[in-house]
Amino acid sequence: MSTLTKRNPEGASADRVITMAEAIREALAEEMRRDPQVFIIGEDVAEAGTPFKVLKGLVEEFGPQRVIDAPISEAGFTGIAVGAAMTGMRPVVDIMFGDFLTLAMDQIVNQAAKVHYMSGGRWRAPIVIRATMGATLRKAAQHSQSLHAWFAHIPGLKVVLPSTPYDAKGLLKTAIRDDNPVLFFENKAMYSTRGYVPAEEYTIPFGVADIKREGRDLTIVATSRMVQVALEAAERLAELGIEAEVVDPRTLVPLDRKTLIESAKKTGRVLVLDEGHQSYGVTAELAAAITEGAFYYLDAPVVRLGAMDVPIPFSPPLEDLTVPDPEKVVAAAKALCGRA
Amino acid sequence: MSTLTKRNPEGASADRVITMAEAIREALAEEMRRDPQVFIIGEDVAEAGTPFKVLKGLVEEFGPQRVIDAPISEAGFTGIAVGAAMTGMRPVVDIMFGDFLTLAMDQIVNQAAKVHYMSGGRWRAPIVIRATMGATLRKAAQHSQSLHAWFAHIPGLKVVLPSTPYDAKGLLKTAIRDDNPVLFFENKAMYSTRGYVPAEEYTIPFGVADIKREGRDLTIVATSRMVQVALEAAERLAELGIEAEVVDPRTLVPLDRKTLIESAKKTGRVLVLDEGHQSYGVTAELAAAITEGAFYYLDAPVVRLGAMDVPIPFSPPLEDLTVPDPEKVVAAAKALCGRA
Amino acid sequence: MMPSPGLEMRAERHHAMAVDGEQWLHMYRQMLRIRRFEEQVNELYMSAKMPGLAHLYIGQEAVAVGVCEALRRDDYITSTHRGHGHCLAKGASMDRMFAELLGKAPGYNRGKGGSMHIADPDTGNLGANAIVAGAVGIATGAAFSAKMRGTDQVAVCFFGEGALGQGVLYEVMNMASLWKLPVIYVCENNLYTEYTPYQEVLAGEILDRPRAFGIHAEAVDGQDVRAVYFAARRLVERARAGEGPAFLLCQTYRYYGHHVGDIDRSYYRPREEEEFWKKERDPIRLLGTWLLQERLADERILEAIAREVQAEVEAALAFALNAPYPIPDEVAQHVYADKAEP
Amino acid sequence: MMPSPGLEMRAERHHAMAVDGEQWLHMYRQMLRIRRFEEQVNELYMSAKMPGLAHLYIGQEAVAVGVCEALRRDDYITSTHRGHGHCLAKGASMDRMFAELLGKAPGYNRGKGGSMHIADPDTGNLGANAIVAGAVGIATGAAFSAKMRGTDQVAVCFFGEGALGQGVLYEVMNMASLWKLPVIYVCENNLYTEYTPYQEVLAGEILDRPRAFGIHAEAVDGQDVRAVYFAARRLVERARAGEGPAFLLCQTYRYYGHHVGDIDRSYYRPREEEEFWKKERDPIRLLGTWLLQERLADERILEAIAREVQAEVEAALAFALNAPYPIPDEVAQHVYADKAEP
Ligand SMILES: Cc1ncc(C[n+]2csc(CCOP(=O)(O)OP(=O)(O)O)c2C)c(N)n1
Ligand SMILES: Cc1ncc(C[n+]2csc(CCOP(=O)(O)OP(=O)(O)O)c2C)c(N)n1
Ligand SMILES: [Mg+2]
Ligand SMILES: [Mg+2]
Repeated sequence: MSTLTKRNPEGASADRVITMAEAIREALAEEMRRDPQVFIIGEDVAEAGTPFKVLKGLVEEFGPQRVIDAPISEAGFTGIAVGAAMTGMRPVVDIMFGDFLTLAMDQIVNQAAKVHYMSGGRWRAPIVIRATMGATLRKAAQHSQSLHAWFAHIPGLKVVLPSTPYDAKGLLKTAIRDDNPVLFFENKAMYSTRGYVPAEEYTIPFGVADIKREGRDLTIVATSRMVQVALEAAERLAELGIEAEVVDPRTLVPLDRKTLIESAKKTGRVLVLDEGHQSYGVTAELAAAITEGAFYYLDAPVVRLGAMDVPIPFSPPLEDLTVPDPEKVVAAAKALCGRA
Repeated sequence: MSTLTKRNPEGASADRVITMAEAIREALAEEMRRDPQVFIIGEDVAEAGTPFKVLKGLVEEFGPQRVIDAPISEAGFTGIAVGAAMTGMRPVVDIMFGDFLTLAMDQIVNQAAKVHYMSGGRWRAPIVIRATMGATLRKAAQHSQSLHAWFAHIPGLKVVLPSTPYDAKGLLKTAIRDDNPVLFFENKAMYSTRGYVPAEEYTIPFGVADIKREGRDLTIVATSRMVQVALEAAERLAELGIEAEVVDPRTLVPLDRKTLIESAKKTGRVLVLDEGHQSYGVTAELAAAITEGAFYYLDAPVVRLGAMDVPIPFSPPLEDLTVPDPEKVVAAAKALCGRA
Repeated sequence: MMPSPGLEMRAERHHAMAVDGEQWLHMYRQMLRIRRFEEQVNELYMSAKMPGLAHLYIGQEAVAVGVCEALRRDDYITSTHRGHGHCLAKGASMDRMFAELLGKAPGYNRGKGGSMHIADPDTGNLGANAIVAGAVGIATGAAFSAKMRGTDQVAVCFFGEGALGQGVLYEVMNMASLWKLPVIYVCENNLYTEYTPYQEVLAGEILDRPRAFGIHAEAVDGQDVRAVYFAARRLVERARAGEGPAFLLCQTYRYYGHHVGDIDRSYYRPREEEEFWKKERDPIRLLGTWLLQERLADERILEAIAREVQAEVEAALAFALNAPYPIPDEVAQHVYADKAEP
Repeated sequence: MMPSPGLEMRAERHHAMAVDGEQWLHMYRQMLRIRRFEEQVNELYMSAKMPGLAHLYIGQEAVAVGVCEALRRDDYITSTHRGHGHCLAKGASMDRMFAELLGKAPGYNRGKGGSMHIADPDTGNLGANAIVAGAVGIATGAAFSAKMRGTDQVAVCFFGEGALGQGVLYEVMNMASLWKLPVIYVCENNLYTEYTPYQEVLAGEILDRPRAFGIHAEAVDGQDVRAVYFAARRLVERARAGEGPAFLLCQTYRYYGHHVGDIDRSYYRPREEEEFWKKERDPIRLLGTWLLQERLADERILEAIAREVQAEVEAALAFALNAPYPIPDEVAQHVYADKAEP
């Protein structure tokens, strides 16, 4: 892992460097070739390849029977995917904007997440729900939310947040092969992010955090695009002589508490970053879990940086205030290290 | 507050003692008499008075125009309530089982919560959504969830969890007069819980935690029915010479961080109880907030006790394992106080 | 439109040929099994031997039996909060049903589901569902999958008329129609959605709704198991032949309360109404009378069936009462499926 | 069913009497204002002067104008992601609209909403909505509230045919019908839901859907502002008189892409189709030609209107470009309403 990680996200020129969108498309294509039960359903997924063009070319290879344009019925086609998953298929549901997950919550939370447990293990729902997340694209309050915390709170669901093309491809392949409902959150501000992705096939196991950068002075735990923000901040902190370790849990459920806690014990100072709203969000669980495991090693309380507790505004100068950026992270890290 | 609190939840016999259901009904009736804009909409709310009989008698006093039986359309009638609220009414929406909130998430989260902000303050949606929560009633996985953490995570919403008839009445009256969308969670296992409620009118402000029991050795922060569990545990701990302070935030949004932190500073040991699933739930935010504010006063990391991270099973012996009870709380408290 | 009774008759006649007396007797037995099973469930509740509540299907037996008799074992069904009848009619056995209702380990779902969540892959039962209309997506998805996998399985989606209030039903009917899925939506109109007469919460004509989505729809007398069976058989054959989805509206009535605890019902429906349906429209008595008239059975045979069913209920109940609860460790099992199990 | 064109004509004739040339000229100006406003929006995007995207309404102007002309200022509307036309037609001014689209402080919503969320209580605009069918509950609720408060206000709910995929629409239509609410559902069928021809995702006939819920429904040529106006006026009068909800299907077409960035459209719709609508079915040219024929205007008058509209656009744009952004503090304002404001 670590070598691959090192070359990540800026792959050595010799390596194969592709975008996040391409990595996701490759994962889908490879799994659809590998398993005829895998199919894609969502809005404008076929010819259009989604508004983000992530699925471009898939309908040409796999046909409209396996890349299915659905009506604007998030609850309906998610429910259909649950039934298909229970009866032998492996649906990959495309939710164009994560904000629309609000329309399919019953299907995801009351049906997919619980059917294995409620049936005493007799039915299972191997379904992957791909949804976008993330702000800063001037899409305003109903197209910019990062709602992954909701799903991490529901037993029966697994939750994945890739931060690099390499992770996105390996984790998506694992998600499609998993026998449980998996929420796979893609940051729409990262689709064109480039990174090293080997030509050879690989998968990445769930529940294994990845140390994106090693450091001794403080630990920055970050998810999705916030990992890139953390890495940028880490470079600037290095110039100030502060060596930050950047840890990416990669999957919120299952969560690799061990790796997070070990890093916290090593550095004694922890900053947690996530693009969801800060209150009652992912940063709270990560901070609590780390504090539980490393309390006696911490020099200071874990510092949390999530999105502001405000709906995402459209106005660019306001929107840019709402999510953590390298400046904010550097400032918080300096304060945490008594260098404010 | 404190005197009333002291007599709470077991009112001195001289006082007026009523059930949680009666307290809620009184709050609704008083506000409907006070403000003709207030109305109730939901399933079987009129003649039936809901399956829990909480609204019994209201249709007789206020008529079917203000106590409205709706079809089984949670998204639809919640959306209608949002539009009515924006145009001069004050709807109180009845969601029979909190599990059905999954069907109205778009209306609550993308519409009601955001309309004031998205419109630059020009529209407002004064709507109260009453929903039940809580397990242990043998209703299985789709009728036993406590999903309040989801709403506390969404800016624009206020979230209320009463733990006594007294609080329920005062907080519900405040909720109905509030100009924002308020989620009001009633624990269905507490409707027949009795407690002191004065005959005189009163309201309880949001964002003011209530110390249900004073103590010096540890702080137990608890919500909804877990407050009763905490008080029971506190009695047993007292017999062991451990004096627990029981603090009830009463509203998760706004949250009275100050009172929680002060109690934590005083006792140095904190246990957090909530009936929602533990991971990525309310206990995480409360633990993180307290740790941020009282880190240097804590003898040990904040201990969290939420519902197990499993769907609620039907089988009684299994269901009883899933939510915190006085035994579990006593054990956790003893361990926290080094008396395990 | 709904065919006139006359037409209905003619349409069915040649079908009738294909049904022998044994099969009618089997349906009689099936309806009686549901009736006796649930009377026992009610007793368990009344004697506080059963945890939680149950929604009794008594009075509606002809719908579950008539429809499921037209299905193969490998066809799918989804059920509702009022699901015991559907589960039994699709082939569930009483002992494991009772065990599930009591939260016992040998229950169909280890006691984890209970009355509202009985599911059984062996009989194609995708599960009862405690969310009104909560299974319409699952049933439509099962039909979608059958078509994709190239099997000729059919999926039946049972729901009460109250489910017509849930938007997701229209979302999936639209897709079932677009993609010609082998799914049959069986709407059991028992006149009440909980404690509210259905007309108070439903506008327009029920059959117009599926038709607006291009779905073939018909109504049938839900107390006449033969009518239900013939209609279901036609629609199932149609779906199996790739001719697409259908909607079957069954007019029926529940004898007991919305759930076992709903004793005083006078404020929402008149006693006389209940009496009328029980006396004049009972599906079991209607079939029994017809069997005697047609000489397909005599009193002796029907009494024998009754005795056998009673014995089955008693044995099944004893099994469940003596069965163990799941061990504590099971609470954390089955949250996630791993490739290993089952 | 939909009345035949002939009937339509006769039905409308006496209405026509009541409309004077001034009003038609006003509608001509309104349509032109929308057209020019949006052409400018497209330019702002092309020249990278506008943050984010916008969904242009050009080609559909007759629907917004024809419907809103039949409304009072205190009547309500809800709009969609393609909402500029509805907002302008209901009375919004261009300067504050441009300012909103640029995220500037004087925008209708302090720049916090942007193109997809323009809302304005002064003109009864409950808000554009970025969730497809996201406002159908709000519009129905506004009608519900009007009825409860005893005003005679009417609410109009605009949406594209893609919204027919959302179940909540059927939930609220059922209640609007049950409770006879003064709401009019205006469905703009522009043949595409994003990049998909609508027939690929819609089963059955659109008008059958509202009718299945007992809602009066008709179709009208959405390029003929006079036809839209007459139909809307009738339905609005009907609703105001307490005769309940209605559904108006408007056949129309969008000239530009799904959004300003959707330039290459050949893979989902033929160039010739676009050309046909622009040449043969343009709502502004259709009305202009009729005005000249009927001698209600001459070239001079129409040119004058064009000049005035152009000047209005330029002044409004200058205002917006020069306007300040909101100050940083505003990011945390308006999350919660307090009794004080506004
Ligand atoms: C989404 C949802 N809303 C409300 C309920 C509560 N509830 C359970 S059964 C029921 C009435 C259902 O009526 P119907 O569909 O006619 O079935 P019946 O009970 O008559 O068999 C209601 C409202 C629920 N289970 N799910
Ligand atoms: C619930 C929801 N799903 C998907 C989208 C993404 N989306 C935005 S516009 C659109 C197509 C809408 O088509 P239609 O209703 O016909 O309106 P038109 O764009 O043609 O005006 C889609 C799918 C959305 N905004 N909301
Ligand atoms: Mg019913
Ligand atoms: Mg369209």
